[in-house]
Amino acid sequence: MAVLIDKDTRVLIQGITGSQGTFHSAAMLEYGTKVVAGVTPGKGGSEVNSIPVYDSVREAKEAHDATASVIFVPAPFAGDAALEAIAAGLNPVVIITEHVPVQDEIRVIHAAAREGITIIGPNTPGIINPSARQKLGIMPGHVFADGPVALMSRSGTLTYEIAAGMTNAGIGITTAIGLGGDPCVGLTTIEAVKLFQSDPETKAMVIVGEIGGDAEERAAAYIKDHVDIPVVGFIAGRTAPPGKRMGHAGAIISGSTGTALAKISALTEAGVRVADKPSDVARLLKEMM
Amino acid sequence: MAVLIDKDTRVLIQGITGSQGTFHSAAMLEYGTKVVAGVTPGKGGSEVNSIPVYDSVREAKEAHDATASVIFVPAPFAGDAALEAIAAGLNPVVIITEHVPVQDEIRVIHAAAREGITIIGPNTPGIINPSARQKLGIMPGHVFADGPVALMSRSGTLTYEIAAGMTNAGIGITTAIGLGGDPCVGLTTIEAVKLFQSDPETKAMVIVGEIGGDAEERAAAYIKDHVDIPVVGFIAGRTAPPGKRMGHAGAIISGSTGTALAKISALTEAGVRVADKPSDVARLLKEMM
Amino acid sequence: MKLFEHEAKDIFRAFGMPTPQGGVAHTPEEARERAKEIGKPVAVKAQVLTGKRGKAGGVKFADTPDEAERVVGEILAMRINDLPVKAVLVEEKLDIAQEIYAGVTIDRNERKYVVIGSAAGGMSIEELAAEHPEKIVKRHVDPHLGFHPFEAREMAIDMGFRGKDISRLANFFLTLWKIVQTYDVELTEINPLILTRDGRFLAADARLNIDDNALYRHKGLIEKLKREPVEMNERERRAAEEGMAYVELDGNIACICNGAGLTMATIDAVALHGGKAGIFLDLGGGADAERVEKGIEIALMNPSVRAILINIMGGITRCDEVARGIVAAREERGIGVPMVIRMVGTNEEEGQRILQEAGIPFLKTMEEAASKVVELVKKEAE
Amino acid sequence: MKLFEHEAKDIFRAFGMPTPQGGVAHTPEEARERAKEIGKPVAVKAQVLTGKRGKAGGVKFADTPDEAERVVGEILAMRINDLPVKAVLVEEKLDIAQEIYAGVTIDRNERKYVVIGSAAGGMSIEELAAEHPEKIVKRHVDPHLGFHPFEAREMAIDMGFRGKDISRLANFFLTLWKIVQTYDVELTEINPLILTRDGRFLAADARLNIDDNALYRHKGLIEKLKREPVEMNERERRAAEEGMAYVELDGNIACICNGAGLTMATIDAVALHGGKAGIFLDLGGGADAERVEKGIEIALMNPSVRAILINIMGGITRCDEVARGIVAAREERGIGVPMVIRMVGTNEEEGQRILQEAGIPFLKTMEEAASKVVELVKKEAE
Repeated sequence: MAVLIDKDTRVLIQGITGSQGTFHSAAMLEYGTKVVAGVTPGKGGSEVNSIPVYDSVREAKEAHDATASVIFVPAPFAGDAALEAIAAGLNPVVIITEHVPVQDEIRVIHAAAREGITIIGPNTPGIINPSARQKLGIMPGHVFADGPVALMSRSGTLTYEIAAGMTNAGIGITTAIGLGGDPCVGLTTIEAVKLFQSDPETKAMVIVGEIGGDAEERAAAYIKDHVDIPVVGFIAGRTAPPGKRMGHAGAIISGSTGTALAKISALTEAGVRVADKPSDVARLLKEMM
Repeated sequence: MAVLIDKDTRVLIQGITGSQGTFHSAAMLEYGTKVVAGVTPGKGGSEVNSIPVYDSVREAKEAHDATASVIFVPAPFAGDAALEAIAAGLNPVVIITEHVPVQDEIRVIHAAAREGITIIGPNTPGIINPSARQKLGIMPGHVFADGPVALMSRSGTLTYEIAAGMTNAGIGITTAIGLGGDPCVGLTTIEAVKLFQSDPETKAMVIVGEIGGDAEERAAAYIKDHVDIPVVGFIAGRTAPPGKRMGHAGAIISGSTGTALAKISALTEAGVRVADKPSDVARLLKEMM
Repeated sequence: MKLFEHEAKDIFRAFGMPTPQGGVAHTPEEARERAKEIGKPVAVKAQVLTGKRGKAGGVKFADTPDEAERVVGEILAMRINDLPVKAVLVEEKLDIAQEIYAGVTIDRNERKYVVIGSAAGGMSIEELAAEHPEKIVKRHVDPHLGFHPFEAREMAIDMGFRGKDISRLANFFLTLWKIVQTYDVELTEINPLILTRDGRFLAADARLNIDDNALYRHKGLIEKLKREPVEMNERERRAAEEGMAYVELDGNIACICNGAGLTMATIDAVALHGGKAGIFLDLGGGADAERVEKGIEIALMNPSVRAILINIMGGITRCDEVARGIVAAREERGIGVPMVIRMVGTNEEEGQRILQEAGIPFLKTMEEAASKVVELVKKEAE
Repeated sequence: MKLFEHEAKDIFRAFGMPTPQGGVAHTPEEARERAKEIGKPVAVKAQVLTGKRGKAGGVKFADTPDEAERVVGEILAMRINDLPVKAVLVEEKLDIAQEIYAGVTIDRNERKYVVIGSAAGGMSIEELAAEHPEKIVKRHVDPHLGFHPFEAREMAIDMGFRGKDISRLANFFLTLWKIVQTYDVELTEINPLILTRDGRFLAADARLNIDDNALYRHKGLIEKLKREPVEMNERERRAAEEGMAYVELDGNIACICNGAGLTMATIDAVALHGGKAGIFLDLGGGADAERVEKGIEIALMNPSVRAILINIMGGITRCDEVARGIVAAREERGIGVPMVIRMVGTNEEEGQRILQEAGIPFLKTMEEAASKVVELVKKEAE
């Protein structure tokens, strides 16, 4: 069953008529994702990649019984799109969009929490479940193989790098979740760990973190007391200087908080094996499983 | 036991150092009300009528285990005072203050609803329970006798008029609640009816309504199906012209809604005996009980 | 506080809402200038704070500046619902494809704002609700989450709009909502919101009432409006200054009481006994002698008053203070009409004593008092 | 976007917050005028977007306008943390009774704003948190209910204030919160907020960072500030224009990758092999040949770059496009430093073919590539 999405997930794509939405809806279909409808206000009645487009999430959901949403809407309108998905009860809501204002993110995340809905992102590659052939996002599906390891990450291509390394080593995943590179994201590292801990198919976890915040430290504290399966970690940004945003809005060492060292220490202390380089992840998994 | 307040209610008075707060805290004490503390920010450490004054509701509640609040704070600050009482978990919160902006009222009412707290008012004389000798408000205590009839009203002195008539006729009350004269109030007529319907001590109800809105019509619909004890009504403003606010902000006939006629019809249809004049209320009660 | 159409439209425009080209005029000559600037046929609309302006002849059209000058002359000479017309709004005449309704008001039962739209605008929302409730689209605003663009779009969709019109119309709802929040609005309406034949949406009318209790938060706006509270006559203004609720009715008995509900019940009682109240005057809680005296003074400013009925249920209000006020009013200014007093409650005996000493009779029940005052008025009239 | 102290204080003042009397000066002569206007001893503060300004000598005092002119001359000649000082703020010198901290920032874990106060201001909040966590008062803001006056007062009470000071101090928190909401602020601080010996509270310093992602909502403010994005050098500006994440580091290897996490991992890998990255450059997702070429161009504008490491994990980004960009960069402008390329993923074979035809070698793993580039730099240095 894995987590959050499975073979029965019926996906709606918000902002489907934009260039990103058009490109990735095709890629999702190609991967096998059950994309049932798209939404772009004012474009109702048209089609993108043979997917019917509606003016509102409400209409699309009613017509196609969609259960989850992937949002490609430009940043100024992404918050509203997410609130629309939440109001329609779609779950999870995956916000691919980058550069969403943080006040909008906060509003969306707490509106979702009120309804028990999971927000993935913003600024995420999305979520993928290889066994169900469902990908809600922009990751290259072929680098993720089906298997027993959960993968959660605050980055995109680095995740593909690590997943490819795992695939090459013959290790597949239950579900991979891009948690998003912004300071405030919906599903957090600790929440993802909890989800995977209660997933019977997940036999090990990989946490790909990076500098900024203390999401990894908090997850480590939880892992120490509650997680009984092997966990491997990797933290990017060991050599990043303090006070500079390293690409991701959330990847910044503020004062003395958010350093890679603190995260690595916390994880190690919690029994997580932390890889020195991405290619070590697969090796450590093999050793621990 | 009556409703909302009883002999164990421990009352905190917000805005106690103002002239209204000072005057009415004395009157409440005189009536028998368990006034345990007062709050005026910046006046902490002082006393009013031997009641200790604190800078915040939180401090006052902690020190004296207050359970309910009566607010005399001037209108621009009354909304904040109510939110402070709500945050401290006081229940009910009685807002005596008149002229509270409606946006503040809406905010307060829904913040209270979220916490399961009852707001009485704003613009109310308050609530009184003669058997418990507790009055949280500004009504003259002596006009209310102890007895089996619930009294709920959108007005002040008209309530005293009717209560005095009942008292003269030997009919006392369980609890009298001033619901408040504003368009948006916390406890509504229908909610008050529900409370009294489930109160074993209440053997009959009196609903004093007035023009404006359709609170009485809604209560009537509920009474018709759910209330099995006698109910007597009185509606003020039969001869009021449409489009004019009759003293209370809420007492206005808008278009064709809010007329006394519509309310009287709805109540009568629900089996409520509606008095033509205030002095008839006691007579009708005697006939029905 | 009710805003004039042109004032409301100034606010609408400041929030980016499309309105017809035009401007306000206070004289026929000014109107001519406005029409010239607009350079096409115009609509001329009386600026009065009352509904049904159109039916009363307060809206006219003019093809030329000359004609505009002439019809504005006519309109400025009118009274609409007894209100003088001091200004007109001169606007481009619109080529109407559809009349739409958009508004925001408060739902008293839900204790929430409600955004309302209809593709069948033009008539009043009450009429529409009575005749075509199915054509009304409503959205309650979550007090914690607010009103969002997607909700406004859903309303436009439910009203039957498609394509780019969805967002265009939604923006009107969103702008109204922003204005409601910014200015503590209790009611705002665009009726009609016009869709022109060339596809533009324009707020052709504008209604905007600000919560009087929140005016203290909008001093800047009120200063900018630079206007006297136009709706009041001298008596209403005095009462407002004193913080008394004062309403003029079409009878001749002034009912002076403490408490709005009691005052309403008192005017009803007068009617029940065959009389007609001319004044509703609520002194409020805890009135002292001076306040009572002022209340009587204000009531007597109204020439239609033939008798005074004072009905006091003493709680915070003390009967002795009321009695002193009555005596003072009589002594200092004289009361040229019959007066009936009913007074019970706090310090009743002392009040009674004061009135008796002054030779003023008083009664114990509302009904007696109402009956008595009606009788006196009838006697006077004979 | 970080605002200068004087810009932030202009906003504070516009929201009614008390700040010290004073004004900005760009020359010693202007500073002299400012000091004269103030008419008492002044503090002169370098306007630079960096912390620890005081320790670097960027804050000085002057008893007279002459002295102000002289010290401002000194300050304007300084560089603080490698930033030039282009303006100073000249303000009345305060008679300090207490230094307080007040700020609002975002709690990433709670995904909420948090209002922070301390009666022990002056030092940085990080230092304070480390040394005296018990002296910090925090309040998370409910995303649906907001931050209320009573909460601000509770904070002031918890910070040890009493009497009228409670509301006075609370107003600073409330004003900060209003500013945060109005301008999409991600961090604002008053440190120190000064309580003077004569009982006034004044925002003596001001820090205000606006969410870059929300700047489109605040065009009016940005226009009013009338300033160039001062924090950037030519290379940073170019990268920002192209929408690439570009950070200069203190090494000599330019790491050009796709994706922030991968780029970070790449600079780490360089370090792991004994090298030092000089540039972090994230091309972003789906870079085409032109974009790759531009990325190389920007990297080469930096004179400290001794080698380039291109590390691409092809997903949306196509390796053939990357290869074309590399070839184009080499042909059109020449690349004067060694270059190591690692490329896997989408269209890997085609990319490989293009590079081979151009005679450019490439590697298959990050580690090989990192090791190779470090080796080449070392060889060059010999």
